[in-house]
Amino acid sequence: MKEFILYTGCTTPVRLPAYERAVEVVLEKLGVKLTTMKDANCCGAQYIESVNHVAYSAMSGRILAIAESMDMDILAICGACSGSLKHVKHELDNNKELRNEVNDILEEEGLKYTGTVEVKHLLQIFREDIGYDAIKSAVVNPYKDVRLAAHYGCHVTRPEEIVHVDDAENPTIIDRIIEAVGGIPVDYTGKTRCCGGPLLAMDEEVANAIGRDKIENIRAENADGIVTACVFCDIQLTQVQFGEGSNDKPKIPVITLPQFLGPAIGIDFNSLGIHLNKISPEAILEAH
Amino acid sequence: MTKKASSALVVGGGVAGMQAALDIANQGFKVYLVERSPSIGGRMAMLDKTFPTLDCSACILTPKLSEVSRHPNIQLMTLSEVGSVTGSAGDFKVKIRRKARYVREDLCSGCGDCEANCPVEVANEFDQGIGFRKAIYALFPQATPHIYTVDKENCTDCGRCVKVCERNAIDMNMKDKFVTLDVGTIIVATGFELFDITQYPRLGYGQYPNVIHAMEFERLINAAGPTHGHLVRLSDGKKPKSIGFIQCVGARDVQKGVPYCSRVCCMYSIKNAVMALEHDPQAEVWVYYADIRAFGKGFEEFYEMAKSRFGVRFVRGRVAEVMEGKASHDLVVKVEDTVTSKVRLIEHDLVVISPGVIPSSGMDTMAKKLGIDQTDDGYIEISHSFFGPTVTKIPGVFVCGCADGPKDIPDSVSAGSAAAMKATIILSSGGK
Amino acid sequence: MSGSEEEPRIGVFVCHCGHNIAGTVNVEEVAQMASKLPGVVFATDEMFMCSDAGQVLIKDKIAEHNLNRVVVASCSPRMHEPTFRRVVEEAGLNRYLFDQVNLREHVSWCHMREPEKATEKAKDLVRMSVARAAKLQNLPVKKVSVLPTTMVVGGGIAGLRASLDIAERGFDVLLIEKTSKLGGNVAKWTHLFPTDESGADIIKPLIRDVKKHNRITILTDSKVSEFDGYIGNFGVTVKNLKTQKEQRYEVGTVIVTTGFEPFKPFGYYSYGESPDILTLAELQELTPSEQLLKPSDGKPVKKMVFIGCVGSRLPGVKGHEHCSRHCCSATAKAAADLRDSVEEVLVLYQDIRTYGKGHEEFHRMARQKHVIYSKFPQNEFPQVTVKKGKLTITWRDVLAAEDLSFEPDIIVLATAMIPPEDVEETSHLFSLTRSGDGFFNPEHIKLAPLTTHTAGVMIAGAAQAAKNASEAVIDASGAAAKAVGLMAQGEVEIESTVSHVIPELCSSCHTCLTACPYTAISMDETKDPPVAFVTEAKCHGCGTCAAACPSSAIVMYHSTDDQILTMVEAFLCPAPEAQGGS
Amino acid sequence: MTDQTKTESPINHAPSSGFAKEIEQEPGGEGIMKCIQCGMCTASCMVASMTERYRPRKLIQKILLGKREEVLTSELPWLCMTCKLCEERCQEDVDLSQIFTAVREIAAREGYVPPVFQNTIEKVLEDGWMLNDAYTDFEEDDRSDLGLDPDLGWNNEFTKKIKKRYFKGGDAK
Repeated sequence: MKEFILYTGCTTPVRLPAYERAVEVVLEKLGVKLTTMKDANCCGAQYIESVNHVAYSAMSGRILAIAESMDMDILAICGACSGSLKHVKHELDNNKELRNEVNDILEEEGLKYTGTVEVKHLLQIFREDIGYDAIKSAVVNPYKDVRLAAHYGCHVTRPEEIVHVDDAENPTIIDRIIEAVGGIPVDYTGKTRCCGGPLLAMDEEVANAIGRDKIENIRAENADGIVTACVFCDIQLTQVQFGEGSNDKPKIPVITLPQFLGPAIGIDFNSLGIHLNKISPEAILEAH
Repeated sequence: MTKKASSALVVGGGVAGMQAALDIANQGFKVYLVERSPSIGGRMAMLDKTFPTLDCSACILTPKLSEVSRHPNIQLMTLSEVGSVTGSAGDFKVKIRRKARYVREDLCSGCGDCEANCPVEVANEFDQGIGFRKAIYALFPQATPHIYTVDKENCTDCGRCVKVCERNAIDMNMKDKFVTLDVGTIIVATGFELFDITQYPRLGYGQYPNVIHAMEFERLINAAGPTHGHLVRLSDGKKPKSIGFIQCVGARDVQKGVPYCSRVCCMYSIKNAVMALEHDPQAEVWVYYADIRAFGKGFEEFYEMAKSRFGVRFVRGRVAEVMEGKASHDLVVKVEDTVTSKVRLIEHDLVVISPGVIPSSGMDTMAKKLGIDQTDDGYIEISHSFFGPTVTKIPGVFVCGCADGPKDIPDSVSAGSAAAMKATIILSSGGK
Repeated sequence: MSGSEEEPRIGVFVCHCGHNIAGTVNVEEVAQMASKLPGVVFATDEMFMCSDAGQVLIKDKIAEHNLNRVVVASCSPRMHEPTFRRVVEEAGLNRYLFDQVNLREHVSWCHMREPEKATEKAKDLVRMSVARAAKLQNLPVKKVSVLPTTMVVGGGIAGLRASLDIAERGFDVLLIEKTSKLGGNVAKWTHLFPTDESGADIIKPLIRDVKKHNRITILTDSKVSEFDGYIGNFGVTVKNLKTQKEQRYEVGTVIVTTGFEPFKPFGYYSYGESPDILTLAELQELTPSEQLLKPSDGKPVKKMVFIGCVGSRLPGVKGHEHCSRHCCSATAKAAADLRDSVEEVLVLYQDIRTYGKGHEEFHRMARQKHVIYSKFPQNEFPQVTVKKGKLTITWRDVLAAEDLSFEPDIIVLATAMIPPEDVEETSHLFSLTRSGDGFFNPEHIKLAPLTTHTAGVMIAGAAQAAKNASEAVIDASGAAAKAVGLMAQGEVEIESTVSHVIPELCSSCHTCLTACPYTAISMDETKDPPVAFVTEAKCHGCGTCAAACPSSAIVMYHSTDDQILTMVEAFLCPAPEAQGGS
Repeated sequence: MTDQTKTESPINHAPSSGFAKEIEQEPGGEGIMKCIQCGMCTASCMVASMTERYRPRKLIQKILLGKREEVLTSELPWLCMTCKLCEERCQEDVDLSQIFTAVREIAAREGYVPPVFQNTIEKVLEDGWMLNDAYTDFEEDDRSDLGLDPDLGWNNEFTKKIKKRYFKGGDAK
């Protein structure tokens, strides 16, 4: 049985606990064991990253080092976290100076980065460690006639040569999983574009305009729902459908990948925290 | 010294190879011209018009084709490929595989009765798969030699062509033949291929029916092409009122492994833009570029004319995305006009991508057989840009045309003549 | 004139040219009409007359109906007249018994939108051609021998290369250079951008080999002062510019490699107002040193600016509309190299045309070394001012939308390649035409870039258009191949469609001599009074003389008055259909 | 800038490669010189499609021209979402988001950090993670209902250490 250490990141546990839970139950059902990382810290994405490269490297470095100390590969379910951890791992592996600096700080708590652990994003677990066939065969009640638009998340898939998750210009993992469980994956304009989330701090108006633009592109293909693989994207694509600037058109449910996958492999809504979703996806999840 | 082989081998029957063959033959030496397709003519035969004079490509090429095929000193070997090569300057032994044509070259008169009676229709590679041809076919009307060829993969062996052929030229049991040539010198003129633009999913080629590439456009506007020269959209047969040309795709792209400039895309696109307006003066035609490279004789003047007289609109900016309206199949191009810093969404009925030029397939094996070097880009390495621009590291082996890098037609022709000059020096001195 | 007196049996072949003609002109109808014309025994239409199938058709029909005249109604004779002449010849007819009608350029392409009228015009033209065909006459096919010597005019890199190739191939070369040194522009350049070599490194070995080759005769300080004769047999007078002595030579072929001259941009960017404003060519001529020094005070250059397209790409400015091709790559390499010793290097440009092999790498290297590239607006050129020897340049950077100014130590102007000042002389001497860029026109810009409309005279290198040295070398070898081709064959066919003076009618007025653009006519002094006569190999058959002759003493073979007037007649009064048919 | 200053020389900026060199020395800034200004980035950028004021290509050119003050004191480098769509497409392989990160780092050293960023940075360095004060009983209940551990057990010692070591006195200077 494969085992990973789950790094939840700051946002999922607070803003989207259902996602965290869904990951646990779905992966368990598909034969992947998880241990949640404790005594962790923020990966430093975006904020620390922007102002001090070494500090940023140290923060992500510590997370990598903790995983090493427990001798487990890391599962990241947030785009920003997986992006940071992979990026910093790449740098620590290729920049001796930086690694020494980081290890110098880590030493005080008996931690050390040597580069033995891998960082994987949820999508990789599905493709590499579980596989589409295993998912197919796990399906007990496949979906029928539901059209779903996949949103992958920028930091999940880019830069391709560092994160190694999927084809950055033409990603397919989520779509193939949607297919595997009987849904209809729909293509839409600007599939690989950003949700706007990262700009919320600097310019909420533009950030939301970007998010709404994506929603409208998805609506244009008459999708019933949106499947995500990043907590920030999920929250952003949900919240832009509320409040000012959002039109009165019907809201499109935004569902995290495990929440969508769960019901098809026989997991009940409660264990997936479906009731916590801001735009109810039940109509979709009941379409069998 | 003993006189050695006084004949030459030219590999590749495109415009460069033909020119090289002619210039050697005109000096009285024997030339074997080996071409892997059923006809000589190369890429130029597929083009509609040529820049900067808008000459009809086939029309100016045909005399060369017949000149080559009728030259007493040139022996054409079409549907043929180079095998092993041994020996040295003045005395090479080259094995040639002559693929079975299933039609006797000595008997076929090119009358076309067989084609008329063939029931099998397959996509016509000469028309870039837009039009159809039969399973027994001639590549194009002026195909040289004008001898039919059976496409065994698609032939159903129904036997109709065999029956109707009055000269009994069709022989379905024909086998590949191997011949060994003694030649004093070898000229490589294997030409180029177009970059596979499906590697740019963001531009929609292969997903959107109205995104085509330049060579497809050439066939679409060609009077002898699949649409008889009517420029229409493949999705609905409508005349495009707005056309966008996208430059530097598969060229000047470090990330896609083609860091070099393809040299011809700017001009052939300007030419195609002008032709589009010739077909429909009311149309809107746009060209999206990073630099316009109109560097040859008369090119800049042609570019200027395209702007001022024809009203082709040029936008300095590389296109990031092509989007499609699912129902209408109309297209929208997303680009920054870098001169005004405006992000523009421009609607088109038709988008034509200008693919860059890459070495022809099989270049690697060809280079190995001959023992010559290749550049990082995969083209044939020349010995020195001043002392030997057509010379390879193997004495007696020369290169011309696009085999050593992208070139336009006049540059390929000059290089063909230059390679011929070097080759005949070898021949006249018996390899010294 | 046997073979052409007999009853005309004319075959008419109307070409579809795919849909080029048939898409507009009703070709079946035209062929129909033609079949009823007097003298026509066969008429048909065919998809592509120029294709093998079409050519075979002509031959078959000549045999079948024993035709003695052939009319092909297709495209411009410019391309395919030779093709069809060859075809009828192979079928046993004299090549001059063929006539071609241009239904494509003259009808279908220019009347696309009015098919009916186009078809009528097509019929008129075919009718006229058939009438003319009936009057066509056999003409002899003439050959002249080719002397095994090539004269190469210009001792630059192209001339040297061509000379050496021809000599190594076993033919004699007469190399003419107007200056006292071989090597041309390349030799002057201490740094031959965009390469790493110095001009000398490139040119010295070439000059050495040329000098020691016993088949090459070198005449420096010399110019061609007279040029006559014809393909295979040219007479040349070469004048030594020092001694003023003249000497005659006989050559079979000529290669013109007179090259270019770097434009001196007076009136552009304050050129001439300061020694620190120089052209790229002048920069390349500076004696190389660790540190680039200011021409004015010899102090090291700390800041410099390159400006591109100076005197190039200027719409409406005669002789300066063309792109000079070599400058972008040369500038990129120069900027990159100099950046090592110069603190700040700017390149002000319009487009960056680093098209050649390895040139994009120079461009990248320059940027990598912190050369600053700044694009200026198309119609708003940078302003250069010189105050007390101090240079200031102000311009707008289009891409950052910023107004900028800079105070460089030197400014380098990448100026146009233009023809040498004596180009006009050269073009008259060899009857070469020139294009807008001022350089010589090739015979065909796509497929015959090295030959010219003067048979036996080739062009190579920058004589043909702006080019870099490597491209000039390729041209040179190519042109050499053309010359050798002629000399190896030993003899060459010449046109018989030439003018002929009927001595009895000539009034010795010399009008034709002045009228002839090819100096093909001269006076036969052996006659009394002297009468004009035509050197056929030089005559292009333009007919100017025949038209000019006040005593109608000149006949244009293949375009006789009779042949022309029957066409007019056929147009004005169409023969009644009844008369037609067999 | 007044019109008079736009055209006449003395006030005009004098190009300099200094700023680009400085950025090249920062981690991530190495590729700055590769840009040929083709506009692929701007055309790919969603921020640029939604607001006129941000043009990544133009920002790069300002850097290449050496407009240090203007760039460091402006909000522009902070408008990049680091979505890296442009990097995926750039035909000269320029990593814009990393370049802008390098610019931000220089700006930070000189005290030009947008307040919103500054606040979050302070929080993270204090609490060890981002959402400390957003984590209320509500969320705790949700987690318990889902069978998740309500105690998130974040470590806040390490970031304090980081703050001391890399952020003199705590602000980003």
